[in-house]
Amino acid sequence: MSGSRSGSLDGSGLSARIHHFTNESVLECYQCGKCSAGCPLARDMDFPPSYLLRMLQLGMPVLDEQVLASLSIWLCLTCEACVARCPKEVGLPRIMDFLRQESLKLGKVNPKAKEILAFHRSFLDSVRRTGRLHEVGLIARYKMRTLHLLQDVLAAPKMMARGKLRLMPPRGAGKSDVRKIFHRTSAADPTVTQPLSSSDPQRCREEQS
Amino acid sequence: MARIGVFVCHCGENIASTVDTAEVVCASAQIPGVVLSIDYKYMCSDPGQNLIREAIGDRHLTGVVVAACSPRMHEPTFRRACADAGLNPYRCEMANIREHCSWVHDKSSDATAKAVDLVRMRVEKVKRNCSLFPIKVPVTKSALVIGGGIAGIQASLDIANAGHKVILVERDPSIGGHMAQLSETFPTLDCSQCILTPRMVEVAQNPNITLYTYSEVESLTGFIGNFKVRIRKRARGVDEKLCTGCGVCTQKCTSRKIPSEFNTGLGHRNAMYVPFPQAVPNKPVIDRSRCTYYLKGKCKLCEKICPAKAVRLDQEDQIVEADVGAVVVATGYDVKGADFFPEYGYGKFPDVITGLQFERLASASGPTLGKIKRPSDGKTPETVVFIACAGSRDPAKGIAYCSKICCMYTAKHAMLYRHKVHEGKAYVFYMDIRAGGKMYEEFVRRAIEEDEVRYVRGRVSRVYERNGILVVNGVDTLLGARPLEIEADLVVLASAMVAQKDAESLAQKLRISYDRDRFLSEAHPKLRPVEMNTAGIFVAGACQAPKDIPETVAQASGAASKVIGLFSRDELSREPVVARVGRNAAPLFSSCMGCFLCESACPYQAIEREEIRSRDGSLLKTVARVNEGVCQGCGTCVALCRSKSIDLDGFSHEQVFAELLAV
Amino acid sequence: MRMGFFPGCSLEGSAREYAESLRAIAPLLEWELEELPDWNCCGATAAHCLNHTLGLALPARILALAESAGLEELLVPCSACYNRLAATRQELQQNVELRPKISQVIEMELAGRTNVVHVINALTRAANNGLATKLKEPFRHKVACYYGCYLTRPLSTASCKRAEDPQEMDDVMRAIGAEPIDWAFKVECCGAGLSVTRVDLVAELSGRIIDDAVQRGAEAIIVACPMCHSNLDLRRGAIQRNRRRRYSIPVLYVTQAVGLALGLDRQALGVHRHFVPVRLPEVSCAARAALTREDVVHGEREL
Amino acid sequence: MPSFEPRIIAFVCNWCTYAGADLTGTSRIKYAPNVRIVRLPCTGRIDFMVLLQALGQGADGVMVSGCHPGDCHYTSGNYHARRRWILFRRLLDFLGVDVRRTCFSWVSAAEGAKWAEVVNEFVASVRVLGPHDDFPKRLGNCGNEWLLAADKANSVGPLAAPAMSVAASDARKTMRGVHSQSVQVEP
Repeated sequence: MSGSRSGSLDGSGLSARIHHFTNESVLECYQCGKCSAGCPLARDMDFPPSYLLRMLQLGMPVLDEQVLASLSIWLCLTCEACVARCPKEVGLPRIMDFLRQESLKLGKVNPKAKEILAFHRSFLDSVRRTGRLHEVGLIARYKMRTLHLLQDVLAAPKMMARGKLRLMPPRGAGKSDVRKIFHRTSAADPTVTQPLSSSDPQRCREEQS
Repeated sequence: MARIGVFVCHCGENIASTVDTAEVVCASAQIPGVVLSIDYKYMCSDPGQNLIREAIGDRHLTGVVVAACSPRMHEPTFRRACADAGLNPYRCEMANIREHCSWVHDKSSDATAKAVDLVRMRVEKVKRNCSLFPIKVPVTKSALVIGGGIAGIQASLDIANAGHKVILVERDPSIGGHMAQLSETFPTLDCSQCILTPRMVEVAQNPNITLYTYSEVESLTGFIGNFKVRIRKRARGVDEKLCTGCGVCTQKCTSRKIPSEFNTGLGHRNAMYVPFPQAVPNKPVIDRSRCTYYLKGKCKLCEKICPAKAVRLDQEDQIVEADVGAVVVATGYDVKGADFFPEYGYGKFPDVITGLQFERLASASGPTLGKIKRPSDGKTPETVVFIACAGSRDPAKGIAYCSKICCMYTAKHAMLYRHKVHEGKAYVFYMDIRAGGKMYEEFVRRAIEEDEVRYVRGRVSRVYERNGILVVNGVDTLLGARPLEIEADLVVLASAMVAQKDAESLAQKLRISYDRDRFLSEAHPKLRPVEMNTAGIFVAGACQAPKDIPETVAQASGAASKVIGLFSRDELSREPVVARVGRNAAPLFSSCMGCFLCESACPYQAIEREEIRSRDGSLLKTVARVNEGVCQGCGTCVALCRSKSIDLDGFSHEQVFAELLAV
Repeated sequence: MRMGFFPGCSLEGSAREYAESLRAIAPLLEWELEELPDWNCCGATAAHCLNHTLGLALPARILALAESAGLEELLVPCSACYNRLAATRQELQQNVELRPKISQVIEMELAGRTNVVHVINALTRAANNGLATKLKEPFRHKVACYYGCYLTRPLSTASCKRAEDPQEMDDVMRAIGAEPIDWAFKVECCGAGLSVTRVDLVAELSGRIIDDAVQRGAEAIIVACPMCHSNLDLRRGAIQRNRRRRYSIPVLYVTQAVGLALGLDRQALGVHRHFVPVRLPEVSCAARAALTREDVVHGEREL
Repeated sequence: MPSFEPRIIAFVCNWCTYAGADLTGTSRIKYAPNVRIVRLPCTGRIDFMVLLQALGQGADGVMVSGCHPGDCHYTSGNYHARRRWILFRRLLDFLGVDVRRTCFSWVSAAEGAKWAEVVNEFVASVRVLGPHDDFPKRLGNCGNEWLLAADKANSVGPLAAPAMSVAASDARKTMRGVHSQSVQVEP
């Protein structure tokens, strides 16, 4: 898989791991900034996409740390606007995916990304339990995780009225299979889905120590 | 009987310290056919060479082997020495016992043994060398220049002024090329037409130059010094001799409002037109694809009103043939449109234009007479955004290479805009500024510091329209890649420089090679920058790679001087190392059975087809023949030939085998 | 024609009107929808964000199910689901080492025989085979077709080509008599995944979209993705607060628009479920101009 | 068998590898003295016959080396060589010759060190293979015939041996004929 792309990306640095797992070479980026220019969230990111790539290019441990602890990687919506317009076709979305997983594994998740991570986890919890997403369950779990108990409470009745809230979790979906899938895949890294109790970033850090 | 002399050189200590030269001398003396074998401290020195000269005289040598350094070093020296003494230089060979022996091995019997082997191989080869004589080919002292842009103009003038005939072929109705379209030129900002048009007139007036405009090269055959060219003179619809260029027809022409190529679609022309006022020749052409007469069969107004009665609606294409000794290819470049960039909205928004279009807007002779007005509503833009690298350095959508001139012309555009619209704001989005060249960097700095052009380092992601205003989504990577949104009235894309659409077909016509971007490739990227790998064909200007005007002109003069150098001799003499096809007595005539594998293999198209006919003229067989004027002596055909009918002088089968058997 | 049908989770909840309208128009378009038995969630953004393998395994199971059901095509209404399924299919096709690994995780074989088809593509097909002749009440309105990210990107798997200015949905709209406008935010992101977690950002991103559509005189925004819909419709309040402006422009699923044109009843199409009430002007002037005589005649014949 | 020293014949092109080998010399890089270089204008000039002859007369290894792809002085000779080489190895294999006795490499005029490397490695590997004796018996000595016929034609020195078909030797003779005619074009 690796080696097919340019750049001396051997070694243990973050960019090397990116190359190994995604086959994307950060060295191919020549910093034109087109991705940052087109990224819908660049304004709200701590490091806009091209800036992030630059940090990776230098391959300094300090910068790698900052990348993994950045909010950007969690804000990224994988809308793919960047790669669609990138003159060098650097696969940023794949890189972002990898960085998120890496940041999670190493317990570097940016505190500001707490909600986003919590949402992703609640989502997966819900899917693991019922095989399909149960929106009500998802929101409930999410609120538990983040304690944003009052968010959207006003929306709920409206949705109810429009028959958009489905209280009962879906039945009969291939629960067991999905459970197995979760089991096998998260065996690879246990940090992916966790019981409700844990509030995330801290927990990860503990796991590390 | 072969009488070979072997001359072993010590090269001071260089050889003698590792190789036992005395031993080599003795051993060589034993080789059958060797009548003389001596050594000397410095063979290449005068006394050394004299040894050889005398030996040739006294011992009637038929071949000489000098065991010394690399033939790449002193072969010419020793061959000259032999020639002086009346021995055909190609009967002298060198055994490389320095670079390939004494310098790479330690002093040992092995080294000496190797030296002896090398000598023996040479001796066996040289026994079979035969006298070769430089190949002489005549030279037609007339040059063909393809393309009438600044490169072609410069080359033609240089050659013509050196007193040689030139045929200049231009595809468009007028010479001048892209340079005629430009407004001012960087870094001096002198008006392009002011410096170009005098040259164009010179071309028209120079008695040595025959100018064919609205014409194309149909085919080119032959070889260096002896090309034959067929030129298609497309029907102008006008008798150039009679036409006075009064221009009545062009004004009265009824098929109007045709987007003008010269004004990059920003202006209009009629079907009967002269591309631009300073055109050379200043004679109109009829665009038959648009002319009412050719479309509907009636009108003929031009014919009626022409005071000189010069209009010829029934005129047909002519084929002109000519002999030329050299060819200069100066077909120039094409501008890559920007429509492959949907995110920049070129072609969708009228106010997103290419660099060349901006040149026309800025040009005093342009559709707006030099006033910067935007195409959509003719309003003077208050904010202009220039986007560099719009196509260049973009392997994904555009082209991978750098177009080289965009940095400079973008700076120039921004500068011109600021000069013409004082209160206007100019932004330039760039990735790098490549301003290598005399006064180039200074020029860019001037744009930034004095004309206050706002350079933003970053690429634009997209351009869209918000109630009538263009919104440019850019970024400033120097501000931590912060996105910028700029509202612009006009967006100028620094469009890339690409090879002409038909570059490939031309290259195939001329049998010259081109690279993956369809630019013509020179014979050597550093040492032979104006020669093509086909002898006698030279290249000038942007058809070889993106270039600015100074470089183009320099290369054009370079090509011209090469041509003049070629014409300075009445005949060419070439190394006689060429392939040739064996011929036999009837009824075989030749062992060649005409499979023409060689033809497909030859990189120089040196293989011709020769018909062997009986007395009554009936065709007996078609065999290959090597054109020794074209052959470069690589020998690929020799190795490929099934019947072993082709052999290579200087490296013939027998020579190679002899060498081999001597190991 | 027989088609496998993968609704996706949100069509069972917040986007049920999408499902309802799709099911409603299917018979009229001669689609036999065969819901995938025992389907599971595709994992959406969450899965591939947190765990690459999981992000592949979940869609892979769906594809495998479709395959074992012997389906040639799997119809997917949700753009996000489509994106995941198509992407997974491609990655498994390209990366040979991965395939055994995944099929071992999902305990099913996977050859990638089933094609993933987005509703838009199915509708474009219909539009090309005389959808126009089936119209009862041509949908004569100025509409802004909103494609968002997943219909047009990534380019390799996108269901709509011409990433910067896709036309598929516009063609469908033209086919039902609507007048799609040319606008600037067709393919800009609505904030998708952040719908719950960062309402502020969603309001900002979706705000730009709605604003441009309104500026250019659209009477309705047409979408083909539950996430886009909830961001433009459910989050309208937040958007209005963010931009300090009221927007009454309704957001319709493409299937609903088609349904209305086919003369189906609003209830059946779940139009009443939107947060922003769907009030469309009688027949927009622009469109009336476009209304030609034979259209009327043709309309009568239909009735 | 450490005592065994292989005899290796190298066919190199004049423009890259020969010059490269010169550079090895000028930069005084030492390498095994087992190689005898035959200089040709281009690797494109090398045909099977020559290589077979080399092996046929008992060379323990044969090397072919020329310009890197794209650098050929004659633009494409080395590509022809490469294509033919692939076939040639098949042929050798078919003839029962160990293809490890052959070596094809690109050595540019600037790669003096590389030439030394290539030679040393090849010599070492052939040394391991041991002497190459069975094949010559089987192939016989095709080259001789070429030569002798030709020599007969041109009455070049000794090396007496069986003559070959007259036709071919005629070919040579008449070839010379044409040859000398066409060269007498001095003013």
